[in-house]
Amino acid sequence: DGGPETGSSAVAATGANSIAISGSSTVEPISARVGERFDAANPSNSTTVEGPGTGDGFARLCAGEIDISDASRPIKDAEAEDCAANGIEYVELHIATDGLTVMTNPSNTTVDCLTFADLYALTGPESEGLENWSEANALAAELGGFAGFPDADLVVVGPGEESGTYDTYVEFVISDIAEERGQEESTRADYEASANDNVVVQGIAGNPTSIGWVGFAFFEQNADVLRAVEIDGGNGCVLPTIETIASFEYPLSRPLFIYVKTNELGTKSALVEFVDFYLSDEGVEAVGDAGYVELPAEDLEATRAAWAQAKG
Amino acid sequence: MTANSALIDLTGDPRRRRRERTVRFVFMTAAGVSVLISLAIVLSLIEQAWQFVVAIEFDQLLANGWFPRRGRFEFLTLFVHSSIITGIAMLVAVPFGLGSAIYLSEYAKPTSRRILKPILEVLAGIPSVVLGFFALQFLTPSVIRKVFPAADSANFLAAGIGVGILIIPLVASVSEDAMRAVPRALREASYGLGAKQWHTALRVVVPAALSGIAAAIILGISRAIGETMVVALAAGLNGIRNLNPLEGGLTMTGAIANLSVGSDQVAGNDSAFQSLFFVGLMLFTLTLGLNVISERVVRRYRQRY
Amino acid sequence: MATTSTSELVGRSLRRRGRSWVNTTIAGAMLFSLLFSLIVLVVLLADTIVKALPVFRSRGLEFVTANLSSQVDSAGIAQGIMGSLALTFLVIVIAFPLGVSAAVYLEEYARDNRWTRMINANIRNLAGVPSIVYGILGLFLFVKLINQGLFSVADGISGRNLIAGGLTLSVLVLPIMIITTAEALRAVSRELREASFGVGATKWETIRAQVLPVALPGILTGAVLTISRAFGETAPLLLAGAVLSQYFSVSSDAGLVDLVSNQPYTALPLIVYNFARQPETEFVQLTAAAILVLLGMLLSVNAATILLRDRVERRRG
Amino acid sequence: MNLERSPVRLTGGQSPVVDGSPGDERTSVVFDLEELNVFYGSFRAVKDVTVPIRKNEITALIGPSGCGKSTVLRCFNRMNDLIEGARVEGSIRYHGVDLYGDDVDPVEVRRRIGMVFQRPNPFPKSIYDNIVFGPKIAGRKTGLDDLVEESLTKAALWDEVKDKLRDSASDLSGGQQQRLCIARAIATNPDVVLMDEPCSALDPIATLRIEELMLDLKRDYTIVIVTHNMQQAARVSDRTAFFSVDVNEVGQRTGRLVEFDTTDKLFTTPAQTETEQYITGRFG
Amino acid sequence: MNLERSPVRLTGGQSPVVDGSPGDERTSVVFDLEELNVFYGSFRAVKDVTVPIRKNEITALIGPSGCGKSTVLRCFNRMNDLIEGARVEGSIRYHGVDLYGDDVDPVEVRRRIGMVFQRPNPFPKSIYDNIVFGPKIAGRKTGLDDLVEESLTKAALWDEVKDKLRDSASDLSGGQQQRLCIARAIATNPDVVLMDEPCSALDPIATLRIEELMLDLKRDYTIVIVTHNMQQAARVSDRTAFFSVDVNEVGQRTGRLVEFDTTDKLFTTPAQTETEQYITGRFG
Ligand SMILES: Nc1ncnc2c1ncn2[C@@H]1O[C@H](COP(=O)(O)OP(=O)(O)OP(=O)(O)O)[C@@H](O)[C@H]1O
Ligand SMILES: Nc1ncnc2c1ncn2[C@@H]1O[C@H](COP(=O)(O)OP(=O)(O)OP(=O)(O)O)[C@@H](O)[C@H]1O
Ligand SMILES: [Mg+2]
Ligand SMILES: [Mg+2]
Repeated sequence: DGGPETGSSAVAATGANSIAISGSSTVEPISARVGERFDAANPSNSTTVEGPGTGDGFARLCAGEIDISDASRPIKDAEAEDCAANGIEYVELHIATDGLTVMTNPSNTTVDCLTFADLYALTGPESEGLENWSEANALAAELGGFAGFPDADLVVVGPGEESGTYDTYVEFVISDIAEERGQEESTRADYEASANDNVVVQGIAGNPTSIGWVGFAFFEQNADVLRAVEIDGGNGCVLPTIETIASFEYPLSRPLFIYVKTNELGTKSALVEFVDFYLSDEGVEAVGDAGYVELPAEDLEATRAAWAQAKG
Repeated sequence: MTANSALIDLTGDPRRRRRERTVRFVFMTAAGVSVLISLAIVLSLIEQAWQFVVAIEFDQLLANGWFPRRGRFEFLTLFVHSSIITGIAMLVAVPFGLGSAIYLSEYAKPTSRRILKPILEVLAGIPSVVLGFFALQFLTPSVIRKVFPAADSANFLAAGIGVGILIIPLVASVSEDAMRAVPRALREASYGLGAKQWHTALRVVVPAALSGIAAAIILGISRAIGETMVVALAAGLNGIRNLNPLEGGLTMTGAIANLSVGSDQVAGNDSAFQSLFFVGLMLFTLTLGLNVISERVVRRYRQRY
Repeated sequence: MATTSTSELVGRSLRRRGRSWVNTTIAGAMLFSLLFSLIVLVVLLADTIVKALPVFRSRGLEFVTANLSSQVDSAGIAQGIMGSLALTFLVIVIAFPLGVSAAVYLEEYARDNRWTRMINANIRNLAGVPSIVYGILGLFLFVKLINQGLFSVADGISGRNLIAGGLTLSVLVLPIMIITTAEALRAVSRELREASFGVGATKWETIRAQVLPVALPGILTGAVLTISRAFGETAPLLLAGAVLSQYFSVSSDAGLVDLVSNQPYTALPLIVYNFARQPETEFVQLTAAAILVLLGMLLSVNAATILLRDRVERRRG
Repeated sequence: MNLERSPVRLTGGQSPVVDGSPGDERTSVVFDLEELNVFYGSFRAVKDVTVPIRKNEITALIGPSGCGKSTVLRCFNRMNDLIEGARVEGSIRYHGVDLYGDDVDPVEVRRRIGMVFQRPNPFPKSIYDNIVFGPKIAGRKTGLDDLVEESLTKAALWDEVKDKLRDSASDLSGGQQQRLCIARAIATNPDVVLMDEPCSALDPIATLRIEELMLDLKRDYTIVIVTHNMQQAARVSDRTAFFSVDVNEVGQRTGRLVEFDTTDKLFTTPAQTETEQYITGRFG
Repeated sequence: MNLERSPVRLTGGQSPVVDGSPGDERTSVVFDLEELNVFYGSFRAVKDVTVPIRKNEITALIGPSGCGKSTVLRCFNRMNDLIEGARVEGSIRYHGVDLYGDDVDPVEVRRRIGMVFQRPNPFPKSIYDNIVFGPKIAGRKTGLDDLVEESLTKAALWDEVKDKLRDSASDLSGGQQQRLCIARAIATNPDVVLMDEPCSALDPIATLRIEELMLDLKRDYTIVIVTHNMQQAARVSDRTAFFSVDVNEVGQRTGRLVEFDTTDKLFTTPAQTETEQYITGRFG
């Protein structure tokens, strides 16, 4: 079991009035805001929100250490098996949508739209060691991308591997191509990684020929110093906007979840109240405040229904 | 007379004797705790590190770079990065630390010494996380970037200088002790031969205190390798081996800190976190070795004078 | 006569040939290397103050009393201050008695044999172990074991609590405490001890009534070191379960036991670290402000202990 | 007890001359050292000392530096127990009881056998606390004030300090401090007081006062004093033991008793040439 | 220069008797102390010393401990400059030049006036480096090997060490170390060598060798030696200055010159009873 040993591990799901949340740093801002507002109303409650990474969140959820796991990707089978093995039951609640935004420096005008092939050529496992955009042309062309990259320093910046954002990027952009080419399903190792999305933003803003990806929220907050790149997922180039993301028209749109442990719902009223609040209209505002895309009405209803059913 | 001997009872008060035994036992237990601690450290490290070693393939330790989540555990990279930072740190700490020591023990009059010594004591009291912030937010932007505009926001140079500043007081105080242990007679001999102050300081006292100074430097190295917060803040997280002081990289302590902040356990990838104990064990062995060596060296000059 | 000329010759040969510039430069260099530390201190402080100024201007001391928050402009460090004070208190009640007792045993009771020398060497080495390794120990020994209900006060108790942190820091500073105390005891004269034994005092009576009082100032000096070390430590707490996040809250109706054994906690240096990791300028300013508070508290803790020591010294005349 | 033992006179360069002198019968023996050997680790500091110490007398131990005077003295109240590796062979009987017997508590021994040291070593406390420390730990709770006055008076210090009993003892002059130490020693009501060069740190006037004091004290106490100063031994002591020292090839100094006799006899008609040379100052 | 100054004879208990003795004219005066007073802070360690030191002679300073012998000696090469608060009044002329004159560089003084200390203090370096240290810092670069041999030969040490010049000086015996220190002192080619109880740490054999050495050396050098050992002073010195010490009420010890004369005269027919008492060992 990796769980109980994890570094900032083991906020044991404890006394009736304390709620432990951990997981995706992408979702952390939402949960933090919700928690803050919930505690304001219930001072006797104790909430802890941490963002070590989606995987850590699931590990701890399945170790029974936390009540809610923030996730920027669905739970993996292996993780689900872990939970089952430990007798942990949970409900998956889709609470927001994020558009994983590929971006570059505003002064970089040569790139407007990229295919997955291009991104694979620039940031995939086979790109390890490339230091110039043009070096990626051959592979990009071979894979049927636009290619035609200029002769300029290539600086790749992105969230650390512990983040769900990274997983999503690999899953959406890299996996398929890597699979058929028999490559490791991961990005190149030699990119500037940071656990802190703002550092990523600064890395790109600070370098004219950089490329990188973050959650839409962080892009939006820094739209003035960044330039989003259109993505062609096969149906033409799409720019990430609230609309294109909400409608999943943007190829890198991804759902954000919270996974709530249901074992103690009967005994732990605070948790029930907390999630109720999370899904209430007041709670949902936090999504927008945190800069993410709120769910369309029908999706929100679906989520609330799922929660209602879980409460039984 | 013989009756007298019967009168004399020297057996004393049994209650007092019992109390003595109890107190002694309590203190002994307290002293024992320190031993328990060391055992606990060694055991916890070894136990967990072993789990790591058996869990991974050997060639993962030679894979390219330190990427726990990809099962790449090239310890060498961490070691190299730690060494670079330590090197830079010593380039700062040795000259300034030794200089301070020489000034305090050879030049400063008792009065000025009383005023100057506290400078080092205050510096020694600054928490390392503060110096980490200083390195990240002052040294890099306001000093290093001024000289080398190409320097990354996280780079070895800033971290190294930060660590160096941190250990100046250590190097200074240990080597000053060594110099003050040099008997006055040697200084008088030197002056008696018409030596100037700097002759005496640099050609008589420093050589005579050399082993103590060596000990100070070794201790400094050990402290530099073990320093965490400055590195975690100012040296960056890059797991690919990098030798350029203007770019950053993950060190041993940095890796531990990073893993503890967020290791991203994915089921079936436990060794990512276990590697923390492996690195910890390496760090512990390394610093312990250095400390033991410096102990030896110090004892040499202690018994000389 | 000849001698006069010798006198002149000698006079000339003894004449001072101007100040030796080598001597002066070297002296200057040494002095500078010492003053460098001072320069660093000044720059560090000035830079921090400048960066912190906006916070104090816009928020006054409000950010000292405010709790953590996901919004930069309302985030405060109150929880860190409380945590650090609590941890320091725990260190005082755990590490001091333990450290002093151990030192007393090693200096006063233990015979000078291989076993004793081994323990002493071991303690000196412990003092040199990197603090983050103590963090690993804390994680393994305290957090984990408490989680598994070893020291559990109540069921389902969390290992990430002040007790785990306090124990970790206590273990970390114990060697320092022992070493400084031992030095203080060693400085007490043999005559004093013999005087006490001479009037029929037992060992413990001698230590309690004669040796410890005389050694107290030295012991308190060790206390200063110990406290400031514990107060500024960050790395071990990263592993020993302190919360490192944008937001957490402590239940308003948590009792004392609950607070130390069951509520999440953090410490001021950790907040500094967490803020320092955030690149936005607001956080840079917040970090600087938090650092000023940290340094301020360190200073006052030291000052307090030093004053106490001087009081003791004066009382003993 | 061996009071009846007729005065032995041993002869021959190395063997000590121990003379019971006239009047043995008058006074009883308090300490009885027989074949005493003291070792520091493997090194023998003192060899085969046989001396009786008599009640209400002042016995002086004299001899060159390093001959083991202090070492012997520190056996009388088992002070040597405190020195690592110090070991005693032979017997010391105190009123017939073997001082080093298993059931003997050195703490109790030291309470009954007080000690005054070479350098005045008052506790860094008030004069009052210096005196009462011993009695208090011995369990005495009442009449402490009287005890303080009594002890200080006996030590001829009362008049000088009675108005500042609460002041720190460290502020007293060397001579006063030493008398305070004597007062402290007799406060536990011992029947023997050991003094190791009690005056060596004092000026002549202070020395004289202490010597007078000793002569007063011997009415109530038995006193053993180590001194470098032969005039002093001659002035105050009833009997004198003269130690000398043999140096072996590796330079280790082993002390031995040369002669023990009444002070008059030893200083006027010493039985040993070695003694005579020493007291006439021709060696050591 | 004051060679023409006729021998002064002062009389009266306290004032020193300085006798130029026959043969002044033969030898010239190297040092000329007049009314020398030395203070440590406010405390006067030595009072009104007036002594001439003559060329190629050995002058001995004797007297009880604390009478200021070392203090006076350390004035000859301004060693006292190194002690905080040490101050000199009166004049020391060296070949007629005021040693404490403003334009005199103490470093130069010490280069020409070597010193040997009470306890052997070789540098923890090789024998060779010990010798060449002085000359090197004086800027000498060539002929060092010859210099080493020459100095060691003069110091009667060459034969014993010529095969291990690179070994550490610390491995030598005490006597050898002290001779090494003498060699080191003469390696800078001084014309005076000061020695402060150079033999007090040595065994009789080593002492004898050093004394012989001094007698050799005085052909080339002027020697001033402090010693506790009167036999030594008598054996080696040509002239002797006897110091005594007055203790004031607060116990401060101020040394003064009692008598200065040729050694024979001072030891056979001292002018002062105080001197006689001291040399016959009846006080001090
Ligand atoms: N604690 C000790 N450990 C080892 N040897 C010791 C110790 N104390 C004394 N000695 C040795 O025992 C011998 C006798 O010492 P002691 O002090 O009894 O002589 P002493 O007659 O009192 O000398 P002094 O007149 O100078 O006090 C000396 O050779 C001394 O070196
Ligand atoms: N550095 C110093 N500071 C203060 N007082 C000193 C210092 N050195 C010596 N004295 C005092 O000056 C007086 C003379 O000391 P000095 O060492 O010259 O005497 P001495 O004749 O050499 O004695 P000894 O024969 O024991 O060496 C003594 O009273 C001593 O206490
Ligand atoms: Mg003695
Ligand atoms: Mg002297």
